[in-house]
Amino acid sequence: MTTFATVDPLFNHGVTWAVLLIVIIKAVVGFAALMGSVTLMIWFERKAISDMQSRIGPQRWGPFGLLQTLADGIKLFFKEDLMPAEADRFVFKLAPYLVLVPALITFSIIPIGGTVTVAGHVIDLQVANPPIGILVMLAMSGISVYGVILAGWSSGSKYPLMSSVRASAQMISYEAALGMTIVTVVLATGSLSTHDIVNAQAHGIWHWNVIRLGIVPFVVFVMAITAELNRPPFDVVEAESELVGGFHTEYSSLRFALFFLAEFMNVITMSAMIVTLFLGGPAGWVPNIPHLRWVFPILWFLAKTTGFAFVYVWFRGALPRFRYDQLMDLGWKRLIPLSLGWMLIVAGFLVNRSWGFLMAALVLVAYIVLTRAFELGDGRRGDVLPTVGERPLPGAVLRAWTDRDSREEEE
Amino acid sequence: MIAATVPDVLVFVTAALLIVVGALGVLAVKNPVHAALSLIMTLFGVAIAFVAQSADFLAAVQVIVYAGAIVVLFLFVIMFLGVDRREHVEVEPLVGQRAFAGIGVVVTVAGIVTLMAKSHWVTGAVAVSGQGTPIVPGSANVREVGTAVFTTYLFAFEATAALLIIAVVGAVLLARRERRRDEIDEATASAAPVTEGSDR
Amino acid sequence: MSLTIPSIHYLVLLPTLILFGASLLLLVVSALVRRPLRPAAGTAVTVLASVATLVVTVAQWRDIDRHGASTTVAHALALDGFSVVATAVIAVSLGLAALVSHDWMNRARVVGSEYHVLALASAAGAVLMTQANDLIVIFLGLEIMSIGLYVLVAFDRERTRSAEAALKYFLLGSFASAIFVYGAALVYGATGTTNLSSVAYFLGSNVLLRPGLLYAGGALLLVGFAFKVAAVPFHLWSPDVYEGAPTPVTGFMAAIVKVGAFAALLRVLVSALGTQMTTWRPILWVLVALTTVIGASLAIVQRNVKRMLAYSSINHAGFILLGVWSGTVPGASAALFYLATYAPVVVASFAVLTLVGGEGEDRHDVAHYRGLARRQPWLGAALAILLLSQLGVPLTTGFYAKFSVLAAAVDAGGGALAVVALLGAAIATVFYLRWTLTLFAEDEGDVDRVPVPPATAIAIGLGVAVTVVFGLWPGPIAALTQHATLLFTP
Amino acid sequence: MHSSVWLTLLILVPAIGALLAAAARRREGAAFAVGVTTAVVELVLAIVVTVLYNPHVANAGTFDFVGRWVLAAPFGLAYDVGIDGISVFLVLLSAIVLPLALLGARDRRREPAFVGWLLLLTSATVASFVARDLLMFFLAFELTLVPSYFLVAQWGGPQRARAALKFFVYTFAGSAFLFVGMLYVAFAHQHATGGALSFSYAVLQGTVLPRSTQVWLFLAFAAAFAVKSPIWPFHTWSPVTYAEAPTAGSMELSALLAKLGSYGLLRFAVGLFPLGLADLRPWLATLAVIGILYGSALAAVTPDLKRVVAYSSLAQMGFVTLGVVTGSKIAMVGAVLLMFNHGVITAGLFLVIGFIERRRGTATIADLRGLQGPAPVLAALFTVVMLASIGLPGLSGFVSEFLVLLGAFATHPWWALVATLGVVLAALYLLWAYQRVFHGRATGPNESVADATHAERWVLAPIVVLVVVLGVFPKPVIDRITPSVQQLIVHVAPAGVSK
Amino acid sequence: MTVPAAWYLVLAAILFGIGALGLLTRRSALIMFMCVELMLNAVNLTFVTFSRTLRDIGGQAAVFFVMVVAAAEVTVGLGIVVSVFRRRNSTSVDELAEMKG
Repeated sequence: MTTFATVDPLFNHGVTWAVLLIVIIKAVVGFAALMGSVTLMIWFERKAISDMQSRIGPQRWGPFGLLQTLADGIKLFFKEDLMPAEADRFVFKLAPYLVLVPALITFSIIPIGGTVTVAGHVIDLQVANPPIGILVMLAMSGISVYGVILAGWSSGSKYPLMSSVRASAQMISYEAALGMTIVTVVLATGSLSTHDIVNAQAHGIWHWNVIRLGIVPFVVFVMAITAELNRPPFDVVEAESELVGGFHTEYSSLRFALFFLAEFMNVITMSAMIVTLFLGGPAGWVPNIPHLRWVFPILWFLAKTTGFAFVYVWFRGALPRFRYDQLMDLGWKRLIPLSLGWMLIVAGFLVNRSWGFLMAALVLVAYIVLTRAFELGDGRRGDVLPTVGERPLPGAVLRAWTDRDSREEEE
Repeated sequence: MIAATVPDVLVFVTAALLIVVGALGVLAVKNPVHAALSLIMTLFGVAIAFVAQSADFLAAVQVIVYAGAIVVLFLFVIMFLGVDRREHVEVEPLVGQRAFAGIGVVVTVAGIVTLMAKSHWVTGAVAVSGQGTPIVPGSANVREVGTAVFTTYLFAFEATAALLIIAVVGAVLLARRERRRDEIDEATASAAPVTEGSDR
Repeated sequence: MSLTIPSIHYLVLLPTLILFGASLLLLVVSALVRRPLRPAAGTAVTVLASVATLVVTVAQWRDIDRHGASTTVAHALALDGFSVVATAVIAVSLGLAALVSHDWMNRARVVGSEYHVLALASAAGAVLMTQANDLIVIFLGLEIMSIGLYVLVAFDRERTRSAEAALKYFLLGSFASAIFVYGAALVYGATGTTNLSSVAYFLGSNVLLRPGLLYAGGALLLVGFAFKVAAVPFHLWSPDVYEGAPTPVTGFMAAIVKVGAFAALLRVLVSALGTQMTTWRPILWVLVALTTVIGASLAIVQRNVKRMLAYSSINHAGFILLGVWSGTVPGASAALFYLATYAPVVVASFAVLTLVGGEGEDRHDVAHYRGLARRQPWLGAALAILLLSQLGVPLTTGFYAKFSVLAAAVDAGGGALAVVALLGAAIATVFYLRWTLTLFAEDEGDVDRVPVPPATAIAIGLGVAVTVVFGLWPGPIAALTQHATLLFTP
Repeated sequence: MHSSVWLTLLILVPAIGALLAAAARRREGAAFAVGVTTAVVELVLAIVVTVLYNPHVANAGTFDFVGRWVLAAPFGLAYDVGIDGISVFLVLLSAIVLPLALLGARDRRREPAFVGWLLLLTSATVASFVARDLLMFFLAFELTLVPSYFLVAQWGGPQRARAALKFFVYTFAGSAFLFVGMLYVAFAHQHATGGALSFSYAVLQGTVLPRSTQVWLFLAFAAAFAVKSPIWPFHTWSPVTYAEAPTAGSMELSALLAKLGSYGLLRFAVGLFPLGLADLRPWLATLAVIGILYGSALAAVTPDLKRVVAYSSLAQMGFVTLGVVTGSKIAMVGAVLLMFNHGVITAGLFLVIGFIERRRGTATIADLRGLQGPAPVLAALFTVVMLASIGLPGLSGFVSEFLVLLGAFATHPWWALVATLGVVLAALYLLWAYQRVFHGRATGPNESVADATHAERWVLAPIVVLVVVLGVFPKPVIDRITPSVQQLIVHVAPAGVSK
Repeated sequence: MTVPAAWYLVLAAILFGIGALGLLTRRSALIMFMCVELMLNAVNLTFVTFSRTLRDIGGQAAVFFVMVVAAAEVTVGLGIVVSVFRRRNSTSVDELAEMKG
């Protein structure tokens, strides 16, 4: 197994003022780029959804309505800041930042390109490359729960509270599956650093994790991350029909804008994360153009990320919302066993082939046992609504996995 | 030991402030949610202290496990039970118990610190067992921690499996709605024919 | 970089594997069958597992005979006579308690196998504690055992008190765990390792000029253990928990917690910190004195028999601590002898309490025992013998148990402490005798006979048989425990 | 040398009888029959042993019937029996008191249990008298507590539960010290010789201990024996327990269990720690004398007939203690003789009081009056036993008390002088009590008190015979006691005990 | 090089003390429970500090196990709290009035 340099090459020659400057510039550029893309993302989503629904969407402000988001922001900025009477003032004010900051921090570990050399300094095109890399993302997804849960609680209102409780349960549930798919990636790479992860996928499309690990971790990851973000079709947290506006019902003005901002920032960040973990990050075909070779990885990265951002929008446009119990069911009974089993199989194959098959056999046995147990468990629970047969998810593989038992019973 | 640089001291002070203020918050505030928030503050302080002592991996795990799961679970239960807006308090079960506890704890902590100081803080030989893997300062030590867990602490690691299983079984059992045999007989009698096609 | 996985001696692991495996088996099977499991299934598996464990301990004993004591899995576990005997005691307690629980579950109409799942896992944790040769492993064993017990204490869903007791037990238990592990951290700082053999080696080959850190760590470890075994003044949780827990659980808990915690305590104090004996002895002196005397004194004022037995068990903990105090090989084997003879007795005693307590556990007053021996001579006589054994009357194992710890203490120069402990025992006679006498008193006449289901009867019978047979003929157990010395003794 | 089988039988017969009695719960009177049969067999055995006993066995110290088997080596537990001139009469006493208690103080309430406990108590008592192993002695010594506790607590008077508990806790606490002291000696011996742990009396006698240690150990042993004996000021349990116990219980307690204390003091405390005794002698003698005076004084003023006997026992045991600790051979022989005589006398006294109590339902002196009229034979029997207790020359009490005082005068004249006062006081309080109970004019319920039945007369007859015979002709007894006492004194002689 | 180990050790001791104090004085079961977490964190900090000073990774591995235990304890502990709450609508230890210490 290759040993990766886990330390940022920038710091190879000690920390000087120049290095510090570069770090600051990286942070500022990263922040600015993210904010810029958020405005674009909001516009993009509105436009795309409009197209899917045969509407026109924003068009007044700027070319193709590009400045619509800015206008919305200005409007929100000048709106009255309401504080509910029953609210817990401090927590109420704190919550939006707890959502926003993790989204920003997560973005910092994403490698958006290769390396450039400026004035003798080798610069990774990512804001930071901590040795624990991908764990930062997990940590931040853990933190972002607080924003949601506290926002709902501190509002001092029933529906937001209910939404928070749902959110916390949902996020915890899906974090396990998320974590295990990441472990699969880390197992294959042998490093936690995002930099190393993309480097390991740099040698052609067959090395991309999406293919190398079998498609399963990728699919599970996409589903789990969608649930983490409370994006449709997992947006029971803000289900309008049940919970008014979700956890941020009581928020208004700038604080509301922060939630909004964070949501879209998260979409971008997580798209980028999927690209980094499974689709090779900035990897792609680089034409041999002098002095501009460094641009192409960035372009590849942007292209892939945009593609994924579109997938999210597509989900939103195309899929109906899950019911809460279905959502929990999916998380605990399908995704967690699936990702765990797959992780074991991958680990087995990493040792050698026979271990891999052994693991696969074990997982198969466990699967049969679990199916039986779940079936019985459903039977024992007299008072719970029956699960719905057709699950509105894209991807035949997943449907096959998740629906097998109900289909069997149909026969 | 090389003298600490200004940034190091700053990091320590930040961590210490976060830890102590957070801990005092848990100790003092009434509202359990606020206490949980204070707890998070302490947890972050500890995470910073971990990073400052080249335990990056543990810092990440600290945030993921403690902040990401444990405290969320706390909040979840607080909200689930709706105990957040009140704390039934202020009956002293034993006269002077709190003062007694306070004095006891202060004396104990002072005693421990004094004993540690008297023994110059650490007396163990450096890597005495020879089984542990040394720490490389400045790196994340993920590999080293992993190696230690799967060699020196292999058995402990396996025991954690048992621990977690028993904890999950226990928690499920505790939180489950109670049923007795007569109820279940009833339930299965009515549910048995339904199970066959219950998914519809 | 490649890992060298430490070699594993599976015979050492086997008791844990059997117990925990049985637990998992029950868990999986109960998930796979449509109807909830009858208690009989769980009981059968548990009893079989405990018997299997006993068989394995015989094999372990032979192995030790042949190859001597050893450690395995990177020295995390020790295989020595001590751990083998303690494991056997845990297995016996588990089996007896399972029999008692069986009838209790039938009576309380509890279904499912969770009870046995938890009991088996707890026992596995206790076994781990007896074998653990590393502070971290002790800690994990402690937690496995305790977590199972927390849930078992809350098992009775009919009584609020059961859950409240669990909460109290849990809070103080985790407090104790935290103290324990802080102690482990300080010992780690003082010696550079958490492995007990390494600690012993380090302390044996280096003289600590400034042992403050070690003292602090050792003291905290001791406090953690003192909480677990309910030594005065760390006993406050125990009466409430004993009272609140379902009675069969109380018996089980009283037996296995003591075995596990004392085994680990002995290993830590005698094996690892044996060189520091002059330091920890005075602390233990005070603990022993307080525990024996106060435990017995507070028992006298109780009316509830479960609380009474809780305090009595505190008193017994004091006596076992006396064996630990000796810090010698005879002391360790005396403590082990005490544990081995006390465990079946306490399980059987609580079995009788289970029967008399009745459904809903509202018949735990001493008055409810009035005339029991008249109505039901066998049950009454059994309880009388069990109580007299706990009192330490000659011709019961209780006497030899007290005898051996006292002998060890006197041998180690603790005559005064032995007298204090015996005075504690003298105080304890008050409530044992009062209770025994109540059994034989005239009853009011309109009291129903207590049903005695067969499984519980077997458990009680075995408990009584053990105390009487070995009370008349203590040689075998004594010889066994005497040969069961710790791996590293100073 | 005789076989130890005899002694084993002496221990086993009542134990087996107890089991049979307990098993005979169905049939009315069956248990009693079993009990009486056992008691008779036991008595025959005891007499045979007493007759066979050879006081001049040379090769085993002065012990006869010896035998030793190690039962549990790790504990140093051994079955080790043998008797000498000191214990042989105490064994006999146990065997004598048992049938008297059964026949004279029959209690029909839950008879199987009653008989069973009584037999078990005898077994344990005999076992402790014949034990030559310290641990075995201790075991038997402790085992006597359980049956006597149940006898008192279940068949006693209105305050029985408290009294029994008090008795148990006091004695148990006392034996705590004995136990620790015993362990200490055994370990001291083991460390000195390096052999196996042993509690054998013969072996431990050879242990050389420093003087201060001996003092402490003597104190530890004395604590247990002083409670049991009882010696002032450790006696507080005894009046209430004697008074509350059923007649059979009082008999056993005062006649036998009290002797266990003084026997233990003589055999083990004095025998093992002569240097300790040498240092503590004045103190112990003082306590004994205080006990004599205190017991006598309280016996005079106590309102209850049973308590009168209880306090008189305290005084009598004071004499025994005085005899034991003064160290003179004559006093020691006297003390041993007094143990036997007092056992017989006090059993007789309690029997008579039991008869009265059976008739009148009370033993309070104020309620009794003029019993001599309606019950002359009872009065006569009481008189004989009482006079023996007072120490009237020609009766057994006189011989033993005289020997004690004689010996004590030689070594401790002042103490002996004060103790003599006790003899006078005994005459005073007993005669006064007699006068209040038997003299005067019987009125009310006292008028119709029945005289002693034939059965009661036959039960008391052996006591009267013993009292008279031993008063006139104590020589065979003294002859058997003396060599053993001599042997003991030789052993402890270096400490300057012999005079 | 970072600040002396002593600073962290004292910090950990103080944290441990605050946790213990909270556990002994607070009456709300949930907060008492959080105080246990504080104490465990103090332990972790101590382990890591010693680990650095002793240059032995074992301390960090130990922290890993303490965290696992903390997680397991929380699971069961909160289960117990919920269970108590279901039976009686309170989690305040003082209200466990049926019990007398």
